[in-house]
Amino acid sequence: MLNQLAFLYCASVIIGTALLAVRFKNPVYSVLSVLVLFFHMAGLYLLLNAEFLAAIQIIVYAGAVLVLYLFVLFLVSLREEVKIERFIKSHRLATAVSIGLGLSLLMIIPSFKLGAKGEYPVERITELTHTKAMGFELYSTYLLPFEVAGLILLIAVIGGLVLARKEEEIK
Amino acid sequence: MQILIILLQIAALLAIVLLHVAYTTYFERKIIGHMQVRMGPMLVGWHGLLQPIADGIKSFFKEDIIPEQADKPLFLAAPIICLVTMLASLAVLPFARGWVLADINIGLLFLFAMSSLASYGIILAGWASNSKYTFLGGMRSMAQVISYEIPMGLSLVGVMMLSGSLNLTEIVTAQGTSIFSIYLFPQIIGFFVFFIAMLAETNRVPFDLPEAETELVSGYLTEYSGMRYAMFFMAEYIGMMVMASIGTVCFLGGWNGPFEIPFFPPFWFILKVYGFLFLFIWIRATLPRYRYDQLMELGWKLLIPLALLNIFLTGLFKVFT
Amino acid sequence: MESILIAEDLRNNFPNAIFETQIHRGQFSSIVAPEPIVEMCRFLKEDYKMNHLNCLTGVDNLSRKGKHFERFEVIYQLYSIEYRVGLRLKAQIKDSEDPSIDSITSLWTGADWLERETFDLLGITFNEHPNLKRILTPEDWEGHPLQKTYKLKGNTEWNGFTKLKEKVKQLKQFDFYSAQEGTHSND
Amino acid sequence: MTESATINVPVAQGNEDKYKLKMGPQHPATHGVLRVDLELDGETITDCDPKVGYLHRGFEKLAEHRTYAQNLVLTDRLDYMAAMANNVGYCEAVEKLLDIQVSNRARFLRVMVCEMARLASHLLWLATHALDIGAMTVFLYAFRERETLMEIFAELCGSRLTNTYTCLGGVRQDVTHEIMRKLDNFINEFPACIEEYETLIDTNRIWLKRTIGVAPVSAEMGLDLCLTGASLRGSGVDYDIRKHVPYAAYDQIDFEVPLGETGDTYARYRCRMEEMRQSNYILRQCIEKMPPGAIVGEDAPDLVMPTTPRKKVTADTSARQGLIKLIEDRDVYMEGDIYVATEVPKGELGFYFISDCKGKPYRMHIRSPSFIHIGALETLGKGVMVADLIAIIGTLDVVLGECDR
Repeated sequence: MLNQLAFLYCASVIIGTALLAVRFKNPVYSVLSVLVLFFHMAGLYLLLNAEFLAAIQIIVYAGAVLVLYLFVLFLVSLREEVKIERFIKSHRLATAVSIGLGLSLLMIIPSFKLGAKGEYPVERITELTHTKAMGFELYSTYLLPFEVAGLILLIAVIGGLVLARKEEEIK
Repeated sequence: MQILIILLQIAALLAIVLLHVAYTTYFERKIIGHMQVRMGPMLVGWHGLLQPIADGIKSFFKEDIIPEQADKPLFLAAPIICLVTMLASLAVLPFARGWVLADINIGLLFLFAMSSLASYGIILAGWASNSKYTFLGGMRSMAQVISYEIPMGLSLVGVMMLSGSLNLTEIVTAQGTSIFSIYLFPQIIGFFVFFIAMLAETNRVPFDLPEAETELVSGYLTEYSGMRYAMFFMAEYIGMMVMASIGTVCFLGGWNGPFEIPFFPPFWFILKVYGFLFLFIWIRATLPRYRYDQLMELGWKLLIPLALLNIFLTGLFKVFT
Repeated sequence: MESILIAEDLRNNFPNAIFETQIHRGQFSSIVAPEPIVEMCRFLKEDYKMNHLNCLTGVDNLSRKGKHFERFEVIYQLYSIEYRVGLRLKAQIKDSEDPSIDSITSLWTGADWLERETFDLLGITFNEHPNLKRILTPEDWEGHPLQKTYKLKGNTEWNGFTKLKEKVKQLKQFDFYSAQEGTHSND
Repeated sequence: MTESATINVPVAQGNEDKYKLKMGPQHPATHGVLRVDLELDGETITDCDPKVGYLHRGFEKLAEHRTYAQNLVLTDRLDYMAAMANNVGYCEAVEKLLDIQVSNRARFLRVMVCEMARLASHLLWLATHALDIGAMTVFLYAFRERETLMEIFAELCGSRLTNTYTCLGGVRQDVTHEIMRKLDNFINEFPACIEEYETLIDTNRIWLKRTIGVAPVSAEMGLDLCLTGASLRGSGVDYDIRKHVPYAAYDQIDFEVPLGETGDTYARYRCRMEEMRQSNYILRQCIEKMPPGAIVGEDAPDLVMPTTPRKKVTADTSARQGLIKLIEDRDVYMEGDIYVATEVPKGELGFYFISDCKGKPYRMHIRSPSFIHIGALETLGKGVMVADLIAIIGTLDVVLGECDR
């Protein structure tokens, strides 16, 4: 019961802050509502006994990624109002597309099945601790995808460096 | 009933920690005073012993000024964010065996999470005050946090690898009771990196750029006054204590000492934390301040490679033994 | 190397521009015309290594007794660190209404502020000065204080100060506490 | 239905391409009421525009309406960190203008107080410079030594900061054995104190990082900017007025002029530290060589301080009736002008006087080193970081009282 209440709270706050993040006119407020959103995401992970993920969610997303967003927001000088053309000109078409997307999302729901599954049911994770369980899986079963992901990120880092350097040289 | 006990424990911990914070400021002033051939506070109480309480009362009753141009909600929230995140990190600190409010499995990560959140308080304070000095201070703080969170985390990876756990109690247990088995010796590189990153995380000299008095007046704190200023102040000192506790737990063997102290098991833990705090204060009295670009250089070019090297060496050590 | 020889050489090189060479307590000064002042300074700087500009200032000769030439003078005190000799140039500016002289900022960057100060206090304009603005007095100050026509105690206060006094008077009548409560109740 | 909609983003006030920061006049590190208008690109300064005049008291105008003796007190208020040196500079200039002789003992006393003022000023410079860079402890250590000097000043002339110790033709009061004993103690201890400061900051990596290579000034550039004093000597230009045009008793005293090579902040710092050692050496010679005799010259046209209250002890009979009046009446005022410079701690303090046969100067111009050094900030401050600008203000050693006059 308590768990369900907590889930309900987290879920509603996530939806609410997500909407706020889009609606706020002040970009700093948007970023801050995303921060609250990440917090409740971490709460959801905790409900799922995924404490490692919860901590990483806060450290990486809240502590690093969002701070970087804020950094960029502060640095970019907004002298003129940002004018963006609407992606879809027709209002009706836009409504139709979003309703369609929403429906297709709802259609996925029945494929969720409740209950323990796979090698790591909740009992096992509590016994092993989530960090260990995840470490085992990552570094044995999913070693190759993990390494590939790491490589891709490295490429992104190097790419970023190269781009930043080039701009400096032009100056 | 259990909830009541936990609440009582929380209240007791908060009271003790806040009192400690107050007296850390007193000791800082006293120690720096004596290092600088002066007396420090002397007038309030015997040798100024009541000074922190007088300061507390004063800041509590001072007028709370909010600049007209400030972003009010964020301006009000910033010090609270700072203080709350710092207080929250107290929950997972093991002061002695069993003397911990929440013995969670990811204690170390929780501490990181909280310290990275505390930077939001500083950033928002800098932005919301809508003043040039605070903004520069906030920006400096942001860059500093991003750069120093990484070496700090990496420097502790070695400890995690050796102990095989993120639980702070288990890390202490893994180090054993002997003074020679603490992680300070196998993780000396890690400790070095951790110590420097720790100074930077807590915005202490020589990394006190966000509030560099002679450059940015008072950095992100410039527009704050009264209780809100005191909240930042408390957050900074609690941050110092939390960082000192992490250092004690991860490198100095936590509550273990040469012999057990009956009735008061956290004795050695507290002693080691005091040692760290003394180091903080000593460094403040000795060193000048880094420049912004030098700070970044130190973080990215020295500390991060060193921390990575430390992880590599620890891995080798683990593989071959 | 002695100052008198330098003064002589200066006279030989600029025969029409030197009116007189004076000596007082062992210090030589050449009274010169203002037009070739930059060339003269350059000549002294390059040929006699007078690379240190001790002092640059102006004088208003309006009520000066004794022998003097024109209303405004600009004084250049030059010094050669290598030869340890100094020479003073006193440029006489004829135009007493709108005195002006060429700027020597091309020779010494440090002359910038000295010329600004002379302009500020004496009203002598320096041609081709990069940033000739008031420096010691406020931007909206009236008159040039070191001119002899300017009284020691002026007739009126500076504009900014009177404005400030008025503002203080206004703010004194303003009741901050009730105003603050008022805004709170509006919230 | 609109073709396109705009999203309104709130624009912060005054948000421009360049971040403009008006540093001062109320700022902890601007050494008084200096204002520097900065244009920042991140932390790097793209444009630096120092604004002065907040402390402008019109000394030059005021001096035209007061007698030579009265103007002396104005000089205390120039560089209030080394008022003694200003007094000496003023008196030397007026004495040369009016051709007044100074006794040898007074000359030595002047050298003594000058060097004490230099030490006091350099100690304060070191204290604030170190504090600007973040080293807090040096500040208090330097003030400890400065306090001793201030106490000696107080004992010598009754005032710690605005001394007015010299007078035209000599000095106001003779030294006592007690003062000499205190000074002797001080100079015996002081070299160890300098070493103490050096161990605190000179061996410190952060200090070296913050000062070496910051704001380098070449010899040509230093002369171009009209820098003087240790700021110029740090670039290797051998220009010390004490050696070039010796005044007071500097021609009878042996000392060296420390020179730097690189001209950066560190070189200037080293120069001043060595200067303190030299000053200490000069003080020792002053104590050893102090000649006996009168402290005021025969024809000194000024007040002599009474040794006991209400009783005037005068130099000669002609000085008995109201001495300030005397200086107006004398017929020594020849027509002429003079520029006399002295080496004060900050650099070259020059007085340009025009006399027109009256007891008051027709024109007095003060060439103050701080004014020119702040002018140099405009050039030196471009392209450095905010933290460096603070270091540069510190290393130029400016005092706003002297700058604005």
